[in-house]
Amino acid sequence: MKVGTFPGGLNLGSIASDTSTFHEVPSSGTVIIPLKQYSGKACEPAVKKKDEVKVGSIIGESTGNDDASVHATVSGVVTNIFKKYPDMKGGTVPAIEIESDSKNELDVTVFEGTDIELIQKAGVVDLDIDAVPLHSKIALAKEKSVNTLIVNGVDVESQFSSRAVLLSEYAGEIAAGIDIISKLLGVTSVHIGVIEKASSAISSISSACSTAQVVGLKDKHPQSLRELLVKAILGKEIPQGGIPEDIGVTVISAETALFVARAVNDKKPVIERFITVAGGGLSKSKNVLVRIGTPIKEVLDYCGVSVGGAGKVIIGGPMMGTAIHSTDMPITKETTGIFVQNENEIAEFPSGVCIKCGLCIDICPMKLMPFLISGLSEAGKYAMAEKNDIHGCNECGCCSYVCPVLIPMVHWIKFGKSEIRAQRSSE
Amino acid sequence: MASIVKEFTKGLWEEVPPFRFVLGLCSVLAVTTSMSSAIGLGGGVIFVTVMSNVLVSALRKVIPDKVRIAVFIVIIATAVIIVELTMQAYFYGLYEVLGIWIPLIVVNCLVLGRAEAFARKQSVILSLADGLGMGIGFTLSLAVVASIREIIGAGTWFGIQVMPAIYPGFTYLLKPPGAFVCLGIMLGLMNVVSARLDAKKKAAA
Amino acid sequence: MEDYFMLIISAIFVNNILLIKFLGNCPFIGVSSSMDSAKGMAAACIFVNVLASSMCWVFQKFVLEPLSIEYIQTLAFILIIAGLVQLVEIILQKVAPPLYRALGIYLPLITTNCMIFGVAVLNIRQDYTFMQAFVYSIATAVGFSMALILLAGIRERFIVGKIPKLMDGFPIGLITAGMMGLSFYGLVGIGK
Amino acid sequence: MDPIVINSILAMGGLGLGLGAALSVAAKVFYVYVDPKIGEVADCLPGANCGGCGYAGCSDCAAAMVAGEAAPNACKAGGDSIIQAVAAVLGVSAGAAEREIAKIFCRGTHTSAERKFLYKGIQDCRAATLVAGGDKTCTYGCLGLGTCVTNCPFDALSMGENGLPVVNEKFCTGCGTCASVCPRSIPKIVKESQQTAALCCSHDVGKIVKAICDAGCLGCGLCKKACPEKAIEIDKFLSVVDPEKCVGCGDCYEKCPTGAIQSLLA
Amino acid sequence: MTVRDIINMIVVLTVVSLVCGGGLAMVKMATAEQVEYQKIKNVKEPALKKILSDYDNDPVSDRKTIITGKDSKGKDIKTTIFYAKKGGKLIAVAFEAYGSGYGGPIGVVMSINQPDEVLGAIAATTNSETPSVGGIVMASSELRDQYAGKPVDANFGLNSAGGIINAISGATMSSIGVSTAVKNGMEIYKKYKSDILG
Amino acid sequence: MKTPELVVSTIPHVHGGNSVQKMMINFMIALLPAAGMSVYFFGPGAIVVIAISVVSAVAWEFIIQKVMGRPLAISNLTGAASGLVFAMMLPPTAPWWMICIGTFIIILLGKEVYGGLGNNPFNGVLIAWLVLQMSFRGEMAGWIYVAGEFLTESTPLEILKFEGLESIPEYFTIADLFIGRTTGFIGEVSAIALLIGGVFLIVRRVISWHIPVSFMIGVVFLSGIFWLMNPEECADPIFHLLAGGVFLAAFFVATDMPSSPTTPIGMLTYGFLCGLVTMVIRQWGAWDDGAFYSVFLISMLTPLLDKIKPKAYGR
Repeated sequence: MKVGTFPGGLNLGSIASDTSTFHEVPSSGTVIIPLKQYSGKACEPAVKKKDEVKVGSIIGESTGNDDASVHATVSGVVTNIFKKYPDMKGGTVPAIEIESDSKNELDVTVFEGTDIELIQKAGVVDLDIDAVPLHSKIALAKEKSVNTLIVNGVDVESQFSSRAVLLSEYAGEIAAGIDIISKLLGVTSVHIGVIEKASSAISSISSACSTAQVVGLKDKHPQSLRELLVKAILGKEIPQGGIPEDIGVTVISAETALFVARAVNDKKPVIERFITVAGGGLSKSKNVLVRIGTPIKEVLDYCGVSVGGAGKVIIGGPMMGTAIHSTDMPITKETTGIFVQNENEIAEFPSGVCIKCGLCIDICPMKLMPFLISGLSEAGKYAMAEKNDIHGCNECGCCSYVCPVLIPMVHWIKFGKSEIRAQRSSE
Repeated sequence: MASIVKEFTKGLWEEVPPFRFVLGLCSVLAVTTSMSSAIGLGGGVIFVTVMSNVLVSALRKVIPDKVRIAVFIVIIATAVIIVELTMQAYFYGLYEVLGIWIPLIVVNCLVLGRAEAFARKQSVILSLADGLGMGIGFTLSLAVVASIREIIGAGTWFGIQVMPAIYPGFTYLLKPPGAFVCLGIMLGLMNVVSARLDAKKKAAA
Repeated sequence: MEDYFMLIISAIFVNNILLIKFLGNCPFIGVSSSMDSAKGMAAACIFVNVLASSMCWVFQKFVLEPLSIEYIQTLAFILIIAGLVQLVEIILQKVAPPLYRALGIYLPLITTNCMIFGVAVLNIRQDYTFMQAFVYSIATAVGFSMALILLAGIRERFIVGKIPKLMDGFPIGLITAGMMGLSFYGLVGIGK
Repeated sequence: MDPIVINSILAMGGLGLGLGAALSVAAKVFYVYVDPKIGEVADCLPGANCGGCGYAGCSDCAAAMVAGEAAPNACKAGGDSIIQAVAAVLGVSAGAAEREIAKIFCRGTHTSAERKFLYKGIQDCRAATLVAGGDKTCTYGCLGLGTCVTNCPFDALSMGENGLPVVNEKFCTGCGTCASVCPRSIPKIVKESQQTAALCCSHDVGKIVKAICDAGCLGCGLCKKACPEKAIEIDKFLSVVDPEKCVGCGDCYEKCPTGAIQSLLA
Repeated sequence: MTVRDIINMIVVLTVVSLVCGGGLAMVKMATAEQVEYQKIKNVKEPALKKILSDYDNDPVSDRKTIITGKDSKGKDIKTTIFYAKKGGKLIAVAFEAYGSGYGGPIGVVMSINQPDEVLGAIAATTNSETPSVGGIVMASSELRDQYAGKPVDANFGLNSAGGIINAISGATMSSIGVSTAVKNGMEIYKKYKSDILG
Repeated sequence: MKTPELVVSTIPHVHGGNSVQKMMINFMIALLPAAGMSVYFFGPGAIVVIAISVVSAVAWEFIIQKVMGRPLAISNLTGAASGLVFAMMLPPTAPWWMICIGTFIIILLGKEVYGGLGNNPFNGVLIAWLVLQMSFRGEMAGWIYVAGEFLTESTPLEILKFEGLESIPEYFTIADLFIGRTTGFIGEVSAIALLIGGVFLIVRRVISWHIPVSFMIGVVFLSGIFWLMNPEECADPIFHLLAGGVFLAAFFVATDMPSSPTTPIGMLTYGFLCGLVTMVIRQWGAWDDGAFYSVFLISMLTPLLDKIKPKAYGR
């Protein structure tokens, strides 16, 4: 088996992770289901207050290419329809609150339609960092006549293991899903990228999926990003500001394939999420199966994680995740994992003066000059920052991680990008 | 009268060249290796600024705009040559030491700058006061830089030994690189001082 | 031939017109705050320096010396330089607007650039032949441009750093220029 | 007469004549139209061509000023009188008959406004906005990290102890920099004579405002009712005072349940 | 731009230049005397002090300039004669003459004692010789001493050319330069003796 | 009204733990072998110089930061490390007042006027060294005899420059140069100790290999050309590599972070040019050793070299 990798990046070292199967978090009293759990526009609510819903009932229906259906994940009564519920990025989304009757009755209405319609109706999104509705992704891929499918079997962050476990536990279903997608796309070659040390995942997926080529990858952050996955597996680079489809590649995550198989073969909607919970006093990370809409607080309680004092709860991993300000927020399709830090574990970046050690250049997987871009953003020289490829940065966090003077480089780069966007829109 | 005094005194602190307007740097750097050459050049500059200011101001109404720079420069150059000849006649030693820096007064941006910025628009008396103030301010700055460089660099002042004989002399300050650094640090200190004064003014206001 | 080579090396590095002879400091410190201006200024300087010092040399040898009025040199030279600069500016503005935008705007600065005048006078004082004067004026201007561009590069880097407010601008420019002069000290003895 | 005198006069006269002729002919032949404003501005500048402004000479700087690329105070060598002269030519402050100053339209201090989380990161309001939208629960309120303070070109703003910026009206020129750099446009430029305003920017409904801030405008409309001059309108749960109509009677101040509506003159 | 403007420009520039040129010429004339005195005092006096002794006047102010022939361009060559006196009585005259050395002209000042007309001493003024070679010639007394006390009509060529002076080894060119300068000086003295002493 | 409980900040949420302090500790550890060798060869004088230099550098840093009203940053140990490198570049007989002037210049002109470590375009240690060379030539060349036995008062490069190639074997063998049984500045004599320190630095990733290696290639390249053209008068590349300050400059001085390029291509070019200029100065210049001068000269080019960027992903 060939081992692929990319230049730069960093090995965060191995953290004890749970490789046993998923624990199911018991369904809770109340769930809050945002009507937008992907990048695109929010669905219109399909239920009214006090409506009775069952598990799998559509509560927000997809009508176009930039939204995906949302389903009830518990049975019970709709108690509230929020117009503006805070989301983890600081904005607001419409959301539906359902009080569970703890019966978990299944909705018996059966979906009908072609494969692609089933995918849309089941609300399958590409379950990765930016969750794009899958049916629109497939449409786009066909339009761009994609010929290669890459299945991302790499966990979003080194501390997580949910994808690796998923690949070894649900290899059959994933293989079926891959078949369906590759048929839909009409692609000729399929690659599955898996971290090389996840040996059980590699062996089970290779035996389950004969048509695809399984590629071992070095355990390096940020291997899970599409740009670097493509580079490591195919050796090709995606043009700056472009998407994989521009070079005839489409990337989906392993759990997407799983849910595609369930949607098409079993006609089941996406109502749950396989995630890893790490940090916060856990000696080993925990892999759990959670219903969408479950408040994060309950997941943490189930795993025995304490946030304590002024801690930090991060959706996603410690390098690229988003810190949230309330554990009342629900698990969504976008949730890749939860990482918890206690007060004394929080890293601070008080912004020193750059000493030009060049470590960030060494480490940058996109081969940029992070210190320069961030410095230019800080100085307000946005035109120069653009000349130095500020838009090439995919915000993996490696530069700040290695910086000896703790410059919040990613923050400055984000700042520069947003300022440039603001300038553009005002013009 | 008050305005004359004001135009005169502004050259001494508020707008003292070359610290405030960074004008005439080259000669500041070059001739400040010793006090005597600094004062010598300073005297020349005073004469030239005064003379050019007065003449430019007197002629300001007849000079057409398109050729004004050329005319100013002719006037300045005339003043410079007078200085040159006078120095040659009465201070030959100094003339030899200053060398090319005497004719170079003609391109000292201070002189042309005052002609352009002030004398062109103001009366003869005010221009005279301005030229005198600026010239004296420039000379004083030269003297300050030269004192520092000569005392620390060579241990002498006006050629007289002021440091103990054992003092080795910090030659660096007498060399070109030292001149730049010395002036740079002085400008920085000047900024500090005026920032302090501004803060005081603000606090008082 | 070797003489000319040594003249060039000496004028550019060992006796750099700017850092060692202190000629042309005002534009050096002023214009070096951005790379683009520095490049424009450098090109304009080379052009005018060569033109002006050649003309001054000719005027000295064919007008002033035969008439024995060398004492008027300062006046004549500065008038030639000022007129020349203004003439070039007017002509460029009309004939080659792109070139004018690139170079022309630096021309007024050059009138009071003591390097131009200084080199014209030095050519006479050092008793150079026309060819030597020509080479010397090119070499000094190249030395000037090199120092200017290097300083602009260094100061461009300050954008990213946090220079103390009170040192920013001229003070730090001067100190850095001093360091640059110091660095040429290592080349003493080469190309006497 | 000594030959030196004749030679000098001849040489200089010839040189002057030649150059004058050449220049005037060149000026005629190679005439190019230049915005006369540039000339006017250049006239105001010192003309020292020192390059201190970063532009190549005074006329270049003047051109940049006329084009709006350089601020009227770009000339560092000039001092205040020159800045004023330039501004007069450019008409920057000429039109403003009345002085304008900045006012802070938020009263959500540390104690009166709720915070969502503890923000750690770059101490700049715009950068903080990128992190979950800023730490203040109110999405309209002042973040209090002082971007307006650091960007004020006249040092007229300072950060008060309660987490809100304070305008020193003596130094404020009403240039509007603070308003444009604030991600939430909290500082607003108002006429110096404006007497009353609701110092709040929140368009949230009263219930939400009440929950997250003690000092916000609830949009309850009590002030509107109290105003004898009908100078107050409610725009999306925020009361807006018409400075033309307001006479500063102060009837609205007592009625406001949160004290959001304030006299600006105090 | 009207023709009137153009004429105005030209006239003003020309008139200002004319006036300045004229004014400067006046200043030049007014200071010429003093400048020349200062120049000679600073440049020539050290050399004069070396070759003249036992006088009580100021030779720099007691000087006279005479025309001693024409150069290749037809310009007058001027020579300044300095007179050393004691008690009002002329004891020596001194002047400068040139010979060509390795790196350009070598200037040599020489004194001729009066009234016995013998060479008093010589010293170098302009010295653009390479310091290592020419410098030796100028500094060493070996060459200088050969001249002292010789009558003015002696043959001052090098002995290789039938003269009485021994060249310094390793610096022949410079030696030739010095000896030519002295020879030229003697020619001038002899030719313009009446002007000089008159 | 509820009080906030959770901390929110941008990514990354963890840090690798690298710090300037750790780098400087490694840096100083790497200089210990060379310092030890110098003490062995030059005796206690070397210890005194090192101690004065380090202590005065830290003291000046404290004083200047206090006076300028800047936050104290002594604990990051850059001052101490600068002091240590500076001591390595001094003769063992350096007088105390000269060391203090030098460390003052390092801290003031090399760091604080630019707003602290990182902004300085030139290496402060080299600034101070050059200023002292310019002002106090006599004090900067006071060699003492090696390990108590009389060899010569000149450094190998001085012998090469002023006495000629043939005189070198009278005093030193290549092995002497390698071990450090020779005269010179405190830290530059022992090539083996410097090599150990340098390799340590590269292994600990305090410096990258690019600059030292290309520096040496530059020296070997040009000295090799000279040697092949004229083996009678020019010394061989090995001699040039071991004599003088090449090892010290390549590993410890040229790698000064703020004044050296940050990109791999930039670093390689920088090192190579340093090597070339070193040899140019040794061959034609007025000084016997050009290693430190060349680093200072080439660091002017750093901003321009940093413009040679690596090819960005997807570009």
